[in-house]
Amino acid sequence: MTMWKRLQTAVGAVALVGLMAGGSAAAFAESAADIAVREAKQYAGTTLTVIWEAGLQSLDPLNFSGPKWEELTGIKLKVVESQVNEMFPKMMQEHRAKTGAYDILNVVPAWMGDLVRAGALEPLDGYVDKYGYREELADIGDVYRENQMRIGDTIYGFPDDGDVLILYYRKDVFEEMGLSVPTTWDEFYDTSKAISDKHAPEMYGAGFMRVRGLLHYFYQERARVEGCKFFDAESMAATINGPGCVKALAGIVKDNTTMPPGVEAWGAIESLAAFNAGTIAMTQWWPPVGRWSAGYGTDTEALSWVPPSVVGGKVGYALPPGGHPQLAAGFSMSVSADSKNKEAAYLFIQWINSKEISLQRVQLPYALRDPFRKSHFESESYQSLWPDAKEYLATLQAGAVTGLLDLSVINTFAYEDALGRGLQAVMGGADPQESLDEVAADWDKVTEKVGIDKQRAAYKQWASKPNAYPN
Amino acid sequence: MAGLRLRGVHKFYGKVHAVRGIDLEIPDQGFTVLVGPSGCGKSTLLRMIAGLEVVDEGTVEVDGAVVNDMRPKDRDVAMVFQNYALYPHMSVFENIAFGLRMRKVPNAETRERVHRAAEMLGIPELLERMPRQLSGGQRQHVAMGRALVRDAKMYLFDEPLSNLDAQLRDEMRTEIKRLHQELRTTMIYVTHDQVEAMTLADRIVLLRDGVIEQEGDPLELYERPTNRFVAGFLGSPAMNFVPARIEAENGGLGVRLPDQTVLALPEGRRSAYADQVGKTILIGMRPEHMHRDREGEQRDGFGRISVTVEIVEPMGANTLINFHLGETSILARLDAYAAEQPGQKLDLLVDMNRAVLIDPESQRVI
Amino acid sequence: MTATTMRVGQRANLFADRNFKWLVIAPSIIVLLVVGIYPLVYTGIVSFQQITMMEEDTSWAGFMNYAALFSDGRLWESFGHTFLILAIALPIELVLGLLMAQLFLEKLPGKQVFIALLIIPTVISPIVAGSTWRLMFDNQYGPVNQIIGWFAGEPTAILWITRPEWVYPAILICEVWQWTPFMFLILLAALSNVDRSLIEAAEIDGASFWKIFFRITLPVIRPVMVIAILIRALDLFRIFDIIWAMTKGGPGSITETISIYTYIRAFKEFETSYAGAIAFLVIILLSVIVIFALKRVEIAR
Amino acid sequence: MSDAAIHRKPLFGRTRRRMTARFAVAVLILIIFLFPVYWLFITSLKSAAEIFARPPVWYPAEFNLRTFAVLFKDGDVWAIYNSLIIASVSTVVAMVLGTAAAYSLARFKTGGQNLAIWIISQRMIPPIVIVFPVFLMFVWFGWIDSYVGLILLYIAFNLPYVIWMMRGYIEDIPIEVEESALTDGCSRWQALRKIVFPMARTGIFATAVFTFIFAWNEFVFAMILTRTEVLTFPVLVTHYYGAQSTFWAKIAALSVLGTLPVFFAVATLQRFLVRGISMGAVKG
Repeated sequence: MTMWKRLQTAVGAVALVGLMAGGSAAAFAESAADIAVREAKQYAGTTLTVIWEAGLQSLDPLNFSGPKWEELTGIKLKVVESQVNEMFPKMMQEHRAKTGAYDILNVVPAWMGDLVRAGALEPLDGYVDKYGYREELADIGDVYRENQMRIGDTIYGFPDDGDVLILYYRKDVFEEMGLSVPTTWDEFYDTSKAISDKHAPEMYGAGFMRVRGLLHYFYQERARVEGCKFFDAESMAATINGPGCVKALAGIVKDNTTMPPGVEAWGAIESLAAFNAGTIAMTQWWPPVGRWSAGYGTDTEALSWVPPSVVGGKVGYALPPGGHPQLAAGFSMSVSADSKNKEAAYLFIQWINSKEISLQRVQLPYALRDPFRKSHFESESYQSLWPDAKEYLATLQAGAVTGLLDLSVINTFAYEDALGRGLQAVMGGADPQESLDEVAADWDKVTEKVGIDKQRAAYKQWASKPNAYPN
Repeated sequence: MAGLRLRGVHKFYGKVHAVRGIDLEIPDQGFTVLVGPSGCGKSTLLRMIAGLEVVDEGTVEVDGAVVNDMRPKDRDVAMVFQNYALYPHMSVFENIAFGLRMRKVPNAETRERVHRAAEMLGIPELLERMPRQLSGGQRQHVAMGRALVRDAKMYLFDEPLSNLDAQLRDEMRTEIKRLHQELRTTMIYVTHDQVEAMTLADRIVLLRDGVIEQEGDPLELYERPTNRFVAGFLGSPAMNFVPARIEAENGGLGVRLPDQTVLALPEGRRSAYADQVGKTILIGMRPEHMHRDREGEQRDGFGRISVTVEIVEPMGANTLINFHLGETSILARLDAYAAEQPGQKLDLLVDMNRAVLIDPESQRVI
Repeated sequence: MTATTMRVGQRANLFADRNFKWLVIAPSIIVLLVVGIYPLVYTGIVSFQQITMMEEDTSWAGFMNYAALFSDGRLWESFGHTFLILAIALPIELVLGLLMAQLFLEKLPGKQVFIALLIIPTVISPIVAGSTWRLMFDNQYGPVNQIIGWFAGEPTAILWITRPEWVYPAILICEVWQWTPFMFLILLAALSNVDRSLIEAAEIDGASFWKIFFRITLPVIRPVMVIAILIRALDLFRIFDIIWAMTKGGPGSITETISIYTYIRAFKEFETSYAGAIAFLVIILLSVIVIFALKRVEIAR
Repeated sequence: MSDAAIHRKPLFGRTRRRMTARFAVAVLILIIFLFPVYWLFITSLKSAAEIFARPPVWYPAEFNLRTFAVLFKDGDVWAIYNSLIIASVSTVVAMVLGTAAAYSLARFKTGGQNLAIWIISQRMIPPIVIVFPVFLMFVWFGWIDSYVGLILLYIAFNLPYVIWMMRGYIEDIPIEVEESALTDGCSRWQALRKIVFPMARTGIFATAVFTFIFAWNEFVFAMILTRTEVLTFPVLVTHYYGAQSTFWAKIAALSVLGTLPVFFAVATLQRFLVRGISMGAVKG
């Protein structure tokens, strides 16, 4: 309700400013959101279609941003929900058939390169300048802005979700046992082992996601921290089986021994449930755990599925060991190259991504969009949502500087898939070195098929981003 | 009322030429039986008359008009099927009434006519039952009722009695004959059973392999078959065929059998075969045309054969005797009063007036 | 009826009767052609081109994609996985179904109720079936490990979906659970239709129960079993939904079936041409098997 | 299935004690087969705490219908409605077209054996290998995410089954019955309507139920050919598997809602279904 009021005030203020100053002279006083709304009004009566992850994610456009947008501009927003794994195939298949079925796309940064190369995304620089969004873009967290916004030098999407995997730990347990937050993975092992030795089976030192499709994020992070490089930048031979890489994977296997039995099968829900239930002392998760474990919004119907938290107020936030959290997945907002209403589509993503509106969105109790702007991290209203919220935001902000990007080259899926299979084999008991050798062989095959030169260019483009590797 | 006429009718089933140029006139109000061994095309012919089969060549004419492409429903025929084809989801009443309902006969009249038909067939108590609750004979009655209730131009019967046991079959045969005598409408009846054909028909059409072998009234076909097939088909037990040779004998003509016996031809028949002396033929003798020679009498027109009895089958009214003439096994039907024993020698008289002589080449009666 | 009116009617009927059989079957054939032919032609054409996610390169590639099939180990493994599931699930379903049918063959109180309830797994959507078994097999929150724990006397945490040695049992249990009732129902009907006098004759001849079962009953119900096996074999060859809901082909690629692998190549990697070659291979293989099997069934009709 | 046809000396004996033993085994089998269904059902009634309880809870403390209420309130049951429309309409149309075609095959052997085999073999192709070209084709026709598209597809998908089944049923009706109707004064169409269809009623029921179930449960086509308007229930079930969330209660609740219709259809029509399920192999 308060948000709604604030919004009304804002709109009222804009109207007032517009009245007083008149014409374009007022533009400097307008926020990006205001510009978007003003410009979008000429498209009133049209409908924009957006593809969004089904479930919680979609509640934002369905309950909040969609209705607001329509109220402000008269443009309807139609939300096509899709299971997250189906989003990429669906976007690609519609692009292949040139249907223009989706005007606005939610793009996971790792997919962006493939979508751009397939010609599915609209370059946004022209619009950014036309509608005065440069300034507000600068407010987006460095790591997202520098890494997840462009392919080459061209803007293809606005980072819209600060999906950084930070470490959550039980302050009370650490205090009781006199432990300090681990800063290296060796320390992590010792800490986790110490807690497990003392408290298992009631409580284990840690519990991480280990299932296929998720484990590779943790591995990508830790491998690079250990000095692993994905490819040899010149020959494009896969180096995913290098010493650092193997060390990281062996470390993961070793850490598992300090975690609850069966952790190898844990997905997002299992580690969330265990952490909230107080049966693990550490986990590495996306930002929502910070809110949910504190009980923020979990009394709402949308979050009724969240395993109830008994650890509210006892949760500490930190960067994971090594200090370079993975920016795992997350979403950017893009405009489809096949859209028949690109101007309006762009205006919507500018509006939704703007300082003003995004701040409201990341604070929605059911939100799965996590803070990604400097102004979010510094927002007083956000900092006051629960007692430790300030600390939480500070950690996210720190992660938004040092975080590491998901690998993104040509046919990213094939590489992720091969890596995922290899990692899963290791969770099933296979030898890390052998499995990674196989992954490397698979990668080389994919590279060869894509074309070594093409892939080298794509990889260089990715690797030249500041947060591709830790320095 | 010229009745039904078929001209040059052909039917093909793929490569099978089932009906091969039938020319036939069916007399009005008559009882015509199409008879022949299975696969002779008789049912096909009937179905073409009903309009259930397309006529591939030739014409079917009713009252002078070609009806080849007229639908069954417009031909005003009633038909009784071999398996009765009762509608399993309708009561007996509805089964019988169905044809009337399709012709939009008023309800009261329908009811009346159904009851009348049921009375006629002696099944009024079955009207409310469902077909699955009926015995075979009852179903047959219902099937008959379904046809009779109609006031059709023609009644068609497709082997209606073949699924009944012997006794019921005899009863129903009589019943059908009586019905025809009462109704005096055109009936066409298909059967493979020559007894039914003989007893029911005003006129028999004997078919084989899609062509008419012979047509005429029953006794004509029985007494004067035109070929071996007709001779062998009608009559039960079937006619015996024995290879023989025509020879001149004592100034007359005779037929020499394999056992060297010579059977003299009656005077009236001699002239017909005068130029055939020395010719090898088949002689056809019906079992009922052989008699015991009790007194050794010589009757004109009969020839004597001496045989050794092999098997004796007493049937009550008659006794069947089996013996050999040369290589051929022969059956004779004798009066029942004396009991022969196997192995017994016996003299038989053959009625040479009714024996048929057949050219083995052409299979035709000469 | 006069000759002239008859001739008019004649022509109309001639058309209707001579073409009636084609008229009534035409709509179905048209629908099947509309939906069936284009995909076939498209698949055939693209499989000779070089369309990938990046480039819609429609230039002629000859048999390049087909040649690549032979060196695609993952494809042949997926064939292997498919046949592995088929080879294990089908006999189990058949034998279990047969045993259950024997059990329910005789009078049993509430028989119809039993049958009505037993049929539920078969009519459930495979996606739901897979989801249900994911719940059941969850290593922490599922009842399967709990029950095993009771028998084992200690807590069990078998990683059904994650461990290569457990994932097949998990999938097979789900598959067998869903389709054994199907076999059961068919075989029960088949057994019920066996002519009792055959069994009695064999009994009089002094055959034991098992002799009767193997020498008389089985041969008599064989035609039905053949059809049932055929139906299930073809279903299993296409198996997708259950695996999709349970493992998506994991762990590793250890449970990737032909359908799952085709999906990955076609929709995850958008190797349109290559996926076209796989599709064509599958269609040809199936056509040969299906037509061969159907000819036999048709002849037996 | 008639008890009369049952032979006398089955595996499990015939004395009363054996009957009791057989009954016990039957109950055990039933429990094993229905337990997953039970688990699905109670999961739909559990609270989050109970779903994530260790050890697992076998019955919820209270039967809370909140998840069902949420499905109704959020309009997720719309997917059930979609499934209902699509499955019903496609079933009716497939039955009409298929029965007509089956009649032609059964009575006239139209096109010979090869046509019959071609038709049934259309059903055997895995959906996944043809779904992309179907998608492209449907884009041209504007059928993506529309009732028309999915209905047409399911008609095509189910036609071979309907034709195959109905051909068997029609072949079992003696042709003379129909001919009798023709000579009794029916047109061909009247003979179909008054005689053939009523006589094939059992077959029509059984075939229609399975056609309905196939359409109801179908996943691959529905996943790829819909966007949002005509989402069917199996696809919506998969939506509850999120990247950072898994709505087990919703998965279970929607599954229960989506299973109820087919269960009731099958339970009421059970005795007709044996032949349907076996594609005509058993003339039950």
